[in-house]
Amino acid sequence: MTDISVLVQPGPIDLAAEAQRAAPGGDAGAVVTFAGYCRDEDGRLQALEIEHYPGMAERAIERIATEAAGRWPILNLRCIHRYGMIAPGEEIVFVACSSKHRHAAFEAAGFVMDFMKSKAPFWKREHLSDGSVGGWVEAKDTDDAAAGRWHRL
Amino acid sequence: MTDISVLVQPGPIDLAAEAQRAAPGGDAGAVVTFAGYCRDEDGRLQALEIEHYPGMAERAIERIATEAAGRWPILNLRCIHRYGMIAPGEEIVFVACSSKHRHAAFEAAGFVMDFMKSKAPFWKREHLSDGSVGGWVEAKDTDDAAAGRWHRL
Amino acid sequence: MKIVYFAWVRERIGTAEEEVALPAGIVTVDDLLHWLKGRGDNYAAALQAPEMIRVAIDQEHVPHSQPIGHCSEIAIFPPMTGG
Amino acid sequence: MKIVYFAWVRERIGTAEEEVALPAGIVTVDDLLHWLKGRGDNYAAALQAPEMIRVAIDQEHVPHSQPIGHCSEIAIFPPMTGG
Repeated sequence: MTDISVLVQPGPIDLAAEAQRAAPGGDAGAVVTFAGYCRDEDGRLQALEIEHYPGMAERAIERIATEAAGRWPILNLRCIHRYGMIAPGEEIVFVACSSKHRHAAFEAAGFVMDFMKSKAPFWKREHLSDGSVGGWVEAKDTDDAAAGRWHRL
Repeated sequence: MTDISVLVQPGPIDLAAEAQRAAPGGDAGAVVTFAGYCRDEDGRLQALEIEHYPGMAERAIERIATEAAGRWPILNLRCIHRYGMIAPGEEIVFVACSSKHRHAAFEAAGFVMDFMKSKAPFWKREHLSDGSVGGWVEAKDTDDAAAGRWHRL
Repeated sequence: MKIVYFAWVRERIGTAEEEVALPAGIVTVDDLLHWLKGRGDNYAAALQAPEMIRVAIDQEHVPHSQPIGHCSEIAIFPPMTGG
Repeated sequence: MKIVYFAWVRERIGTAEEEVALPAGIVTVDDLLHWLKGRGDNYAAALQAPEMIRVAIDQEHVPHSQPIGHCSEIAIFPPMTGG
């Protein structure tokens, strides 16, 4: 039985605390974590604003996590996604996945990230260094393709 | 140019500090970490003893890391492997890899782990809960296969 | 019927949510999108490319062919860009 | 010539390292392993399945067909089990 926890929050993710929390004990031999960061885009970007659909955001991530737990023998799966204003260098998203063996942990963490990109209701908008509000980040075909590569044949 | 650092050490790996150290800034949008732990094997195991070949261990990991940096556009790659006595629940090995985009970071971290399993001079021996010294852990065909899957066609 | 909008759909329509009384004949999500599109220039601008638009009924993502049925909330938004 | 042994190769031979004077005719790693195997029961026990044995010359992993050449250290060990 996989222990799944999902957080959708405006504040920073305490990566040091999460790293300690992810340490398993018992039967787990492998922990894979992913952290996604706001890039500075060569100084062009002042912040990313992330809008989300409260309620559905949590549900969509839980559904993705549950799907991952059905595909791989994972022990713990923790998913955190921020919303609101995020400065360059700050983390946006975090996934930690523990498993008995490493391949399941790598695969499940990659799967969850691919689906969070295109199947969870979050939208990014750029705030630029010149003070203007830039456009909404466009969905990338490569993100749809990344999610698509996990489809069962 | 990838910033590579390799540590081979007897003491614990400070995972919280490593998680903070791995936070990128600038151009990196993705950090993948892997931590490998000593499992308790249902209470059968008292400790794992890890023997290593000093000098060659560092060189072999550096070679694996350099190979990864040549294959994927990664920014930072940190590899830490312990030796000596390791209790169940303690970490044995740690890899952190940052990149602009997530797939390169996932792939490179997985690659480094697959090669550290079978191409770096470390050997594990079990010390059992009944006080006896168990056998040397046998190399697994699956580990050779895991390294083999990265061979260029 | 409560409809909520997100991201550039919300911006172009100019509101985050509204209550609407659906006229007879609106059966599917597709019907709803076409009806909304005719409500004014702001709706037309938001929904001009329906194939881009994602819809969730009661917080579950659905295809445009989905019958709306009884539900408490329909969400209309652009492709998601999380992670 | 310094030879170092690790893990169960070290245990079975009974020493972690030794200096050896190679007789004439020992050209490749394979030649070395066969010669060592004849040095006593402990060596025979360690090297009974040469296909299992891994060898590094000056800390670089080499195939058994490799000529030894000039080097300062040869390491002989079982398949690695790190990570």
